[in-house]
Amino acid sequence: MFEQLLKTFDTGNGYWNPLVWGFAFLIIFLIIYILRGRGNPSYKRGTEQTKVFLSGNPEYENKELLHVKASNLYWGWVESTKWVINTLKKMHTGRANDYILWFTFMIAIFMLLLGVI
Amino acid sequence: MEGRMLVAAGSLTIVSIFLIFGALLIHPFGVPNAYKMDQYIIDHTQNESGANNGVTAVVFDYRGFDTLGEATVLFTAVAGVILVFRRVKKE
Amino acid sequence: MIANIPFLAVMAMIIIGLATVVFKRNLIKMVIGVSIIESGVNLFLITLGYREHSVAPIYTASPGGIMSYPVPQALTLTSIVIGVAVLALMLSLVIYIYRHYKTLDIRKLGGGEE
Amino acid sequence: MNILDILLQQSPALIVATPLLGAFLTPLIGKLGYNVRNIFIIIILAVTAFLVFLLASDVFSGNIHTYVFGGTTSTVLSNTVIRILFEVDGLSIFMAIITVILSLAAVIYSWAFMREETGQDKYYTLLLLMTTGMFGMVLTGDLFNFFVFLEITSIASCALIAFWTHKAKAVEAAFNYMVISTIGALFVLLSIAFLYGKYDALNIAKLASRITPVSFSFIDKLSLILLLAALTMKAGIAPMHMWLPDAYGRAPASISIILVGATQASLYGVFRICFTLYGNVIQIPEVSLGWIMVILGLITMLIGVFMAMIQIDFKKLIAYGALAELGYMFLGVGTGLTILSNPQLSLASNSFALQAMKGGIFHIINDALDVGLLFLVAGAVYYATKESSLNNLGGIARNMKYTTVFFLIGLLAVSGIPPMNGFASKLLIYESVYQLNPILAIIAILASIMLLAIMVKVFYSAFLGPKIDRFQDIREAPKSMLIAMGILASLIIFFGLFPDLIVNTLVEPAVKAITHPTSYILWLTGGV
Repeated sequence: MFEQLLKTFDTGNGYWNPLVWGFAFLIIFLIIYILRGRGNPSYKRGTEQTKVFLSGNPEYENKELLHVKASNLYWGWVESTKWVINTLKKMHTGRANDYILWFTFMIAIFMLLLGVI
Repeated sequence: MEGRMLVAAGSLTIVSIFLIFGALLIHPFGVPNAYKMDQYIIDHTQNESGANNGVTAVVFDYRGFDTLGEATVLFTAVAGVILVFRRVKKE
Repeated sequence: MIANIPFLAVMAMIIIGLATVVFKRNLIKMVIGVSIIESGVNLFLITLGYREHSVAPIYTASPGGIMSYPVPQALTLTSIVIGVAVLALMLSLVIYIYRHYKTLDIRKLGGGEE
Repeated sequence: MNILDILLQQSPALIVATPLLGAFLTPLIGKLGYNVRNIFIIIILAVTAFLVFLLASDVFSGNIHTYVFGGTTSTVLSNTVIRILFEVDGLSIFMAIITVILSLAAVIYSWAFMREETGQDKYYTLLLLMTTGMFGMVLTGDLFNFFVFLEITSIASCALIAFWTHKAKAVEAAFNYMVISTIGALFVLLSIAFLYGKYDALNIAKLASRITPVSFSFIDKLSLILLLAALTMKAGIAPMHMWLPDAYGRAPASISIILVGATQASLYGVFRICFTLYGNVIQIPEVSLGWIMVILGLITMLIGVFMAMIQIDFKKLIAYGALAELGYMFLGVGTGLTILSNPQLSLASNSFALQAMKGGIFHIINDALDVGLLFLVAGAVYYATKESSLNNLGGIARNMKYTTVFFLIGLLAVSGIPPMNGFASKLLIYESVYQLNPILAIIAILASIMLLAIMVKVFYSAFLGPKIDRFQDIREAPKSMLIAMGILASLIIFFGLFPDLIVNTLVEPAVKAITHPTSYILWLTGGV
């Protein structure tokens, strides 16, 4: 039973063993931890060094404004794929008869694909 | 809107053509393909279930489990309607 | 082939129902469309089991005669009851939609991506 | 005779009957008090789970378990099948296991989540009825019976989607789902009628044995098309998926998780139709379903990730993520079908067809667990903050530590990051799909990366960030919700750490069941 648990997962073309992977990860973490322990000795807590650097601007008093809102995230991606997203948005009308129209349309497509060809 | 009408008309036409072909190509009306199931029921109902009505025998005996499902559907709908019309606490 | 007019009629019913659901904007009319499709399918089941010159499959009524097939009729019974249940729930949802939006026109509801 | 043997023999019927009985009793037991009723429901589902695993142990040892209603097996072994019967093979029991895990998690979760709501008796009744319907769908061997259980599931889920009737959009989503599912079910019934009219049988195995390349005609094609379209719509495959994000997003979180199971039961229907019912004719060129499934899977995936990118509603975003996940299943199984249905390809590349199917089927259970966990987390966040828009959330990781950890687990799993279960199944899909056409694998990996980006967006905007005054003193989710999330999270980690064990015990029989339809058909004539 225990050996069965440890067996490597054969995916047909490759192998995948999460346990070995996890073990490797552990060692990497250990190395990182050791490196981190030998860090820069000039670092001091509670001084200017720890302050957030906002292009020289003063930090906001209200911390809430520091938070980037969800709708602003990936703005560039959304802007550049606008043509896809707007088309898709138009598809989602939220009306049941449009949904049924899509259903009818897909039946017609299936009929053409499977029935005629 | 024009495009929607066009798509709707086109796909409905294709669907109706296929359904009409289906209606024409299935067995001629009144001459069903009797394999075994229905003939077996007609022949054996009186002996096996003691019912004089074939439909009753099928509904309550041979396919009685479907009837249980049907009753469950009714129960579900009643429970659903009661759930929808209950008093809701507004926030 | 031309004798298949009953089958053609039920197919026409299904198409009419589908067209109703696709084209009508009123919620109640959409529910009616669903109901028409359902009647079409039920009738199709019934017509499938019919045999020429047959009577209902009741033994006391027709000793020794040709009987139509009982299974489609039994399936239709089940399907009718299911249809009633669906209709009840659908209409109660329509009532609630009306209470919220004060309209039954599907274009004036608030769905879709904002 | 041992009591376990008797239970095992009767288990297919009991699996459906136990939650059904529970559903009928719930309004009565509800009079006895809050805790009594909840314990009763958990016991009911625990008993069902026990029966499912009992049946699973039998099915996984290589049997196909049948149960005839109102008769013994010998009464149907003649040339025709009169009575309704349940036929349980590897795929059915696989789906039943998913159903029972999801419904158990949902019920445990509801204990605290639903505490303040009215109409709880009806809620639990419908929840159990929905579970019953799903069990019936996956276990039954009769097409009309499948339709009846499909209707039970959809009616119960519609009523539950409209649970918060004071929210207009919830009622609207329920109405849309009702229209969609009713019409879908009616088209299923129409094609059942066509098949009945041609072959005079309703049993799936019997019909499958009669649908042969010789008898294959227009009617078979028509009913295949109608069944495929209706069931893919009910499974939420694009471009017929529009009801899915609304329904998932507007329902209470404990219902969303069972809805995941309900759509997957429809997906089971698609696989059953394609592989078993039309199993004999799969190789004739008129039925080239494989590529259709692959293309639909890709479209689903892309639409899911693109739409999820712009969502700001927490649950709707996860719903679109779930949509993208559905695409992977279709992609994996479609690849397998493409290769299996092509007689020229099949000899050389049979093994990777099986790998693709394994990936697709394995992804079903992974998706149920991952997406289920994410929905539960979304519900917990809503419970604590009464806020569903991601724009207004922020910094709640400080107050909800466990929930954050669970979300992190779900995030990693759903986007297929190595130690989690999502990776194992996606790896299988990528590698085998690559052999069919590299572009497919590239698109699949791209979608997965986008899914990671989307989930990181949620994690950043809802859980990280500075403290927001309104959420200064929100509390951690109650214990029962944490337990439900913990069950799913621990299953995810377990599946992730030991993928070989899971694939060999759970997935392999399911794949064998759909790639060898003859064993499903042949038991009628006394075969294996």
